[in-house]
Amino acid sequence: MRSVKILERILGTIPIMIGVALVVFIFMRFTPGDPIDLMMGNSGNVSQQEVDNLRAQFNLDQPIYVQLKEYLGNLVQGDLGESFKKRRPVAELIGETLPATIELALAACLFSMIVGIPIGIYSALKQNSLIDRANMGTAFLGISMPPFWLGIVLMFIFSVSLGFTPVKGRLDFGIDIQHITGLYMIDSVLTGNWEGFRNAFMHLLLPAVTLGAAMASIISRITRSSMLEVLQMDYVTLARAKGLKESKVILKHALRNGLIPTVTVIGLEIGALLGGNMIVETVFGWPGLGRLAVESIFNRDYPLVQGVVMFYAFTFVLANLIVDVVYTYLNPKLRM
Amino acid sequence: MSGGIIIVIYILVAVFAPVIAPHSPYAGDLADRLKPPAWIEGGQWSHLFGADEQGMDLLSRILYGARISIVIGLLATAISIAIGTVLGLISGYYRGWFDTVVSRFADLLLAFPFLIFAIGMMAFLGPGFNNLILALTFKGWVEFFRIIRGEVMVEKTKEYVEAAKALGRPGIAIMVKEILPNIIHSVVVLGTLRFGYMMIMEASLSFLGLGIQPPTPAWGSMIATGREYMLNAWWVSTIPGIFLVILVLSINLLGEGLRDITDHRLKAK
Amino acid sequence: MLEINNLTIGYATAGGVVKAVNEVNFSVKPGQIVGLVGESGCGKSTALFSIMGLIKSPGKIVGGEIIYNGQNLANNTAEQWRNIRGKEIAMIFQDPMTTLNPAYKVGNQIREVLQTHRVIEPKKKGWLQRFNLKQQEKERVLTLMREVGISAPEQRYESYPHEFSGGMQQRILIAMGLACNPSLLLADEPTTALDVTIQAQILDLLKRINKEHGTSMIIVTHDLGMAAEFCHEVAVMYAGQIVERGPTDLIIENPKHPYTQGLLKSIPHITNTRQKIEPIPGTVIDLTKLGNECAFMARCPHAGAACHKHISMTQINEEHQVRCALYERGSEASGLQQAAGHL
Amino acid sequence: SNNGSKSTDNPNDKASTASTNESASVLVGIKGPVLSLDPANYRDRLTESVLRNVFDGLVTVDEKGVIKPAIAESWENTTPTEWVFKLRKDVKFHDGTALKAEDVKFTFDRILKENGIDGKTSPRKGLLEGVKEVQVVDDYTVKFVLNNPWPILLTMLPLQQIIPKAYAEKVGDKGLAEKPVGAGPFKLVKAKMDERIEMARFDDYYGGAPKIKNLAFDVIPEASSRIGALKAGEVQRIHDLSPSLSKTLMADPEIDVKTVEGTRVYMLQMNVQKAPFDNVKVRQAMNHAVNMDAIIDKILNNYATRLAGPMLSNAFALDTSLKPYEYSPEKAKQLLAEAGYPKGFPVVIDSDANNKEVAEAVAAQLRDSGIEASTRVWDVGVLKPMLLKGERQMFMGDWGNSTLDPFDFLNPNFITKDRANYSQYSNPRVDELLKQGATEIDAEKRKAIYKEAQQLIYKDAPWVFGFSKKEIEAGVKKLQGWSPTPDGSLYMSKASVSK
Amino acid sequence: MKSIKSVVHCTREEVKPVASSKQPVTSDIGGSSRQEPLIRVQNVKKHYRQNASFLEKMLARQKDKVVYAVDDVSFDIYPGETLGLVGESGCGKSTLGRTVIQLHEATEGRILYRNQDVSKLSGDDLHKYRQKNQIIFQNPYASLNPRKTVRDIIKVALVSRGITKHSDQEAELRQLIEQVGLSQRHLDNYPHQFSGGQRQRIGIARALAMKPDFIVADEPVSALDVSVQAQIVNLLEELQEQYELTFLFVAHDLSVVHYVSDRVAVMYLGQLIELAETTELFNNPQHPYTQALLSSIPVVNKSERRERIILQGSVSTPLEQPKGCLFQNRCMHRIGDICSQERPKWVEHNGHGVACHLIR
Ligand SMILES: Nc1ncnc2c1ncn2[C@@H]1O[C@H](COP(=O)(O)OP(=O)(O)OP(=O)(O)O)[C@@H](O)[C@H]1O
Ligand SMILES: Nc1ncnc2c1ncn2[C@@H]1O[C@H](COP(=O)(O)OP(=O)(O)OP(=O)(O)O)[C@@H](O)[C@H]1O
Ligand SMILES: [Mg+2]
Ligand SMILES: [Mg+2]
Repeated sequence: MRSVKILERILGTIPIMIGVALVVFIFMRFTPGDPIDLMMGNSGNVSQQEVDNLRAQFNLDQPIYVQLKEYLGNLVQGDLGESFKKRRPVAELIGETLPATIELALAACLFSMIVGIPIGIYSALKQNSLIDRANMGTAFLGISMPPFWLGIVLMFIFSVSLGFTPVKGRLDFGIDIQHITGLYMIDSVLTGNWEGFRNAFMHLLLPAVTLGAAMASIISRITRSSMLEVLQMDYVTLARAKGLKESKVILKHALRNGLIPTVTVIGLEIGALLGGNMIVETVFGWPGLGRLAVESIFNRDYPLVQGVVMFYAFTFVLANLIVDVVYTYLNPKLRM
Repeated sequence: MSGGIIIVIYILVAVFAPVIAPHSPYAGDLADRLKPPAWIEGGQWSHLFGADEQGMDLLSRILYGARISIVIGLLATAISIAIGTVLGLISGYYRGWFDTVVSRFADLLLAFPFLIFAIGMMAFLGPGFNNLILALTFKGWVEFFRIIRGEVMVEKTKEYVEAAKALGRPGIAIMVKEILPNIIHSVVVLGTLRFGYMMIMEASLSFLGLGIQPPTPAWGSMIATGREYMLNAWWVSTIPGIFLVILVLSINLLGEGLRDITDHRLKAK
Repeated sequence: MLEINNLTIGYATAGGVVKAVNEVNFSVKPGQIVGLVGESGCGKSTALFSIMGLIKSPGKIVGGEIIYNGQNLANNTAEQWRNIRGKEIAMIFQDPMTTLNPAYKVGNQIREVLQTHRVIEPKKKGWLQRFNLKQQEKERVLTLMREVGISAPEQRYESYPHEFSGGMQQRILIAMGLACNPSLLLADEPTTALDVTIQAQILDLLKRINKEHGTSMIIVTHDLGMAAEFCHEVAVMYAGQIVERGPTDLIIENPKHPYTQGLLKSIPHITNTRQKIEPIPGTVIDLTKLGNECAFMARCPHAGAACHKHISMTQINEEHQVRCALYERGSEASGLQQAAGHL
Repeated sequence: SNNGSKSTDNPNDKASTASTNESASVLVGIKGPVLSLDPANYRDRLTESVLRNVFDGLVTVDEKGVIKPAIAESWENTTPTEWVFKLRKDVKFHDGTALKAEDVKFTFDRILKENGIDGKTSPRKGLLEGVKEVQVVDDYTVKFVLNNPWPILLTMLPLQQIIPKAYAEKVGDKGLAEKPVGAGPFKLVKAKMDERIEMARFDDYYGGAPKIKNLAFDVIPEASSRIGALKAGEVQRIHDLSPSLSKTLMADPEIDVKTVEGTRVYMLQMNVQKAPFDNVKVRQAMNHAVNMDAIIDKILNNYATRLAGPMLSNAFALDTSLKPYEYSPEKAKQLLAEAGYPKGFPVVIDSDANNKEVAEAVAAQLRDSGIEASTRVWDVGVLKPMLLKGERQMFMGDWGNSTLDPFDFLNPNFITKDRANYSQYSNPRVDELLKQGATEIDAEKRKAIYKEAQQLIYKDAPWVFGFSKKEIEAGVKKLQGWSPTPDGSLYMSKASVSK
Repeated sequence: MKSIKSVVHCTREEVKPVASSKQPVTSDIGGSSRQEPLIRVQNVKKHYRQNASFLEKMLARQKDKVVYAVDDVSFDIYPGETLGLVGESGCGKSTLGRTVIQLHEATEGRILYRNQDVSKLSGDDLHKYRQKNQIIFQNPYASLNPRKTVRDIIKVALVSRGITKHSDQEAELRQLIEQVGLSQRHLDNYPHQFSGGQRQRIGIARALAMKPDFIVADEPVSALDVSVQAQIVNLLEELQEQYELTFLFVAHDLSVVHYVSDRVAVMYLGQLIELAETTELFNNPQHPYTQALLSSIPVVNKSERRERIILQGSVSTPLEQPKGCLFQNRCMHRIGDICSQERPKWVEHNGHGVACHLIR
């Protein structure tokens, strides 16, 4: 029964994905700017003949509905097309940049949870204390800073001035990590490459903090308020009345329920995390999907834009699906 | 509530910018380019916060910038709230095909990352103030729609709504006069959060060259362009940054305060 | 076994300190069921929670003592409290729906009590022993569930609270309370959330437990009828104070305090000859506005000058006490006493 | 700090010590991704800058823009439509095979052939517009046959790199793009296009093995981050610096800032079809009203060269007799008054994000002359079509001319309705001249043709003539033997790292 | 209510009540039928349907969930009487009450108001019907809009009745608020400033403002303390006398129901299982469930105590529709297969109706 519900959810994403595909396609075609013209740049010797040839090559001379038909037809077969500018299959380009983006997003997510949840719990336990107020003040600070600004400030403090962390990239030159999942932190552990692990970790640190700062703030606030609510619940009092240690009361009985709203928020914020990372990627020279996305929009590289956005949408939908499953796990009432 | 006081100060500053500002925000003298703030060697008191890359007085631009930034935040949020509320009320109250259509559309929009969507919109519309607002609200309403719709569905089952129905009030009156006042506070709280977020979005779009047009002074674009001078003229980016952070911070604090007040009121007794 | 002397508990609020429990005295003897009756907000729950050491902040014990088996609970360390809670004194809450943790299986929630108090001691430590222990504990839980009248406990062990009806949930809570064979069971309106027929089942169950295990109980309720049928002794509370206290029959048949009298008169009786109910006028006093004088004065038909002072408990007879100026020895308000005579 | 380079291990060592570190690794910070590793399958300057370390062409161009021999040791223009190139005999590809005429022919055929690469036409075909075919004369001689006289063949040839025929046929187009083999100074080791391109010294390089062992290009899009990385010692060379930042970098004793004359012209284009710019006096007034020197001085920190007319200061056929319009607000006002705009007029200066700063400065100056100027920054994709349709007023733009030949600069910009003619300029005589210049091979005659065109354009003033920016690059002091080139190449074959 | 009625009880044959102008309920044998019922509930069903999705049907063989909240219920309500409605939580009392005043439509069946089918009403007619038929809710905290002052809350009713002139409104407001035992200064307060009992009074004032002749009181005193409960019950009683109101009084507290009702209906899982005159029902309950219910009431006086019947088994849900009697799994008087095979029919003797196989 539960699996049916999940299956239903999965199937329910299909119309959304189709909708996304259509919207992006049409949107891009009506966006001013000509991909060929942009591709040829502001210089050199390009004849009209050449431009026409290129246009024909990419099917851009066809009426829109023909293009759409072809696009959807290819899509159904799992073919995302080929980038105009990079002349490589979109799927391949996404596949190359994806691990970096996922690693960054996961790290940011992890960071925000590791920081946000304990702070939220602690603040709830010490409601209205000085520490609580300080925590919440800091939390607000986190969502009040434009990420690129935070990133540059952090970089100049920790990397350039103090030399704690590297400025850019995912790995130092000369350090190699065998490619298994593409997530360096995981690959290095799998291959026992501790030098690589350390190096990858140092590189990941600042971008993850920059990207996760806002989410950490949100998580700490949500956790705080839901913990405050849960701590008032009868079952928490009952847990105390059973003679349980306070730590167990909080961690086992309160937290399990208090985390439910947090999980929901994480699900929603993952979209923001994925969508916001292009800025952090640009600042920290992180070779991810976000940069690819922006580049492709600026270049009007239709197939690439379509592919990347479809992919974003897919990840978002997937993340929410996972959240739903976690949610049912946390909240047995939803299990039926 | 200190948030509220700061916001009032900001608004006053914005309104009286022409009176307070020592210089025109548009007049730059290249001789003053990247002049440091007064308290730093090489600075002078006529340019308290120094000057930007065009030699324009940073203080004056910050003062005028308050107008643009606040207006962007306010307008983008207000329009989002308005659309979200109207659609959310109708969807949540009547359900049916209208709800299905709007909800599906909302789901669709939700699947796009906000920034990517805004970039796409800006590419589609071209830059400019109006287009920026349009790009921000085109997706911004969805969140408000979702909470309003959810809350209407909860409130709808409450007895006071049934009582109103029993008194023969029409649907519109029930939505607007009975339900709305009871759910608007959560919108306001979310609204304050979004208010700040919208300004940060403008900054992020400026980072990519799609924000407010120069020489119009908006904080977001000031921070974004100023980052190029982070090494040799940190103030160009940092000082507007501090102003933006303080504003967003106080708006969030205000939101939190509002939440406390509204919660309190309902919980009393 | 439990003695409460002059217990006063205050909540610090914006409007001043609310004395939710005010100079409360009562005691519970082994095997006795004591009822705590009163209107909403009069401090019944607070009094009960103080026995468990579970008053929520901003609540604080301001004065008095709680003596359990000769030991003042107020001096307990956190460790000592934990040993008492659930093991010596157990508690059943008003609303079973919100009292069970929705996230865990009910069986495990009961077993947790056994685990915490190491009711079953493992002989050796080890993986197998621990597994064994778990099995033993599970057995005990199943026995408990059977005892409180849950059919097919093996299946129910694996269920989540929301899969249970209110009555069943309340039984689980009772099983949880009984897990360590406590000598005192506190029940905060244990049947308010339930239907009458189910309430009857639960009360029946509690009565049986009282008889079979000799468990003492304090039952908080606002239903005088329930107290009358169920309790050996009743304490009537009004605005944080116990206004009358004594054996149930005595109080029902011969109530002394005007509030108790009013309460009895506002309950409709199911008789063929119709008795008109007479409500007590007015509403319960706001506890923040509580002064030194009698809290019931404003609603009392006999209120007089004598009520404007601190009033202490008066012994009517050995078992029956009342807190009212009407009965105070040496009260100058003889007129009032006369009025009392009419009652 | 913890960079992979061994070069900075010992900072006490002065750069002056002649000894070099033969096993040094050098990282170069670049601003964008590399699009392709197949030298025939991209159209992107940055990609070319990087790939030229792996591949060599028949000829190359030096810092001053002079064509120099590379794989071809000499050449001859036998007839107006035929060029013969003699190849060096000691050139080896990275896979050890010798480079022969077959390879050259193969390389060019692949580009010239329709659908020649994996079913698609090479985007570099347009750069060989005049070439009809390439013939093998003998193992070390090739002949280029042109469609008609094409004077810029030599300047276009550095843009094409030679690949080994045998290898390419063996691994196919895909294989070549994944693991390319060239005849350049470095072998490609590994490439993540959006992240890092790694290369290693090619010991058999015909020009002498490079002095550094490993070379890598790291993608760092954000300018501040590139500088951060250089300062932190994570990279040894960076490019595309803004003038204001280079000043700060120059103060750093560990860092060298180097510049070279750029090949990009920056100008303000006015829409001559629309009022008020349909009046030549107004356009001239604009030229007087903008203080280009001040902009160059203040905003560009003098990292720019003022241009009197439309062309680069070192371009072929530059008319040196033209002098920049003098900065004179009075003259401007007078001309405006004559043109019927004594009170000025409102104007919006469009630009893309890159030229925003200059556009703003120009606007500020115009405001001083009573013209209500404001700026508007656009996404290029949106702006270009509007410009071409003549829907805008004034555009702060730029146009690259890395060949230094007027053909691929004046022609697209000034021929009526040509692809970069954003000012909608149309002068039949100029059209005629430019078309002639495109096919005239006599250098002197071409010079004369283009000079006349320049004078006409100067007088018509469809642009506010601007400047060319210097290319500014920076590197650590220890890194020697590198210099920025006008075409932006990131050559590292002569680079060395001192111990 | 009973104040009058009790007179009727004591002196059943002789006395016609003079205290009120209301039509006496002549409740001699079959007497109720002689009078025109104010409201007739005829075979009313209200089912809540939760459709299983296509996939659930296909893969999990799940069926549509139907909650039989009210299932085939018929009874009449006579003018001026109070019909008590009792039953377990979730048995459909509120649903029935709300269906009667058309807060939602019945799935099946008819509701006649003064012999007019109200389920077909719309527009003005529905509006008129609503005006005459009001409801008082159980939860005094949820039934008043927390964002409105008392004045605004009641004014809505007045406007709905067509009173728009300010002075008229004020006059009526004053009268109403005093009638329910509050004073004018309360008009400008918000609901959260009142106690539960006071709120319930406001709810009553709101209902009265419509000048109804029929009121569904859906557990109006369940949330209140005993002492306040008595105040509200007495208030309702006075108002009934004054305005000739007819009540459908839903409650789970049997002593209150006994006190206020002329007749009492007992529901079980959406069905009506017994209906009789109050004294008759309390003295002579026929249905085993009613018997158990009555025996379970805790009472103060020993004399009123009955032999307690403790039901076994647990309550089923209105989701299930077993064949046969709905009470079969808890019944202590099962008489055999018929209980699990056949739905008991409604049998009525002397105005005492029952649905049980024991009774024929
Ligand atoms: N956390 C608190 N802060 C302030 N006052 C409180 C708090 N908890 C309880 N009180 C006050 O203490 C008094 C007694 O509360 P308590 O819960 O003990 O009453 P009760 O008799 O159990 O009521 P009920 O029948 O409604 O459960 C009430 O007036 C209440 O307002
Ligand atoms: N809107 C609805 N959708 C689905 N089921 C409903 C809905 N409203 C009520 N029900 C179900 O119908 C049944 C009858 O509900 P109703 O509220 O009428 O019972 P009740 O007798 O008034 O109970 P209580 O004593 O708890 O107020 C319940 O099982 C309830 O869960
Ligand atoms: Mg309580
Ligand atoms: Mg109900």
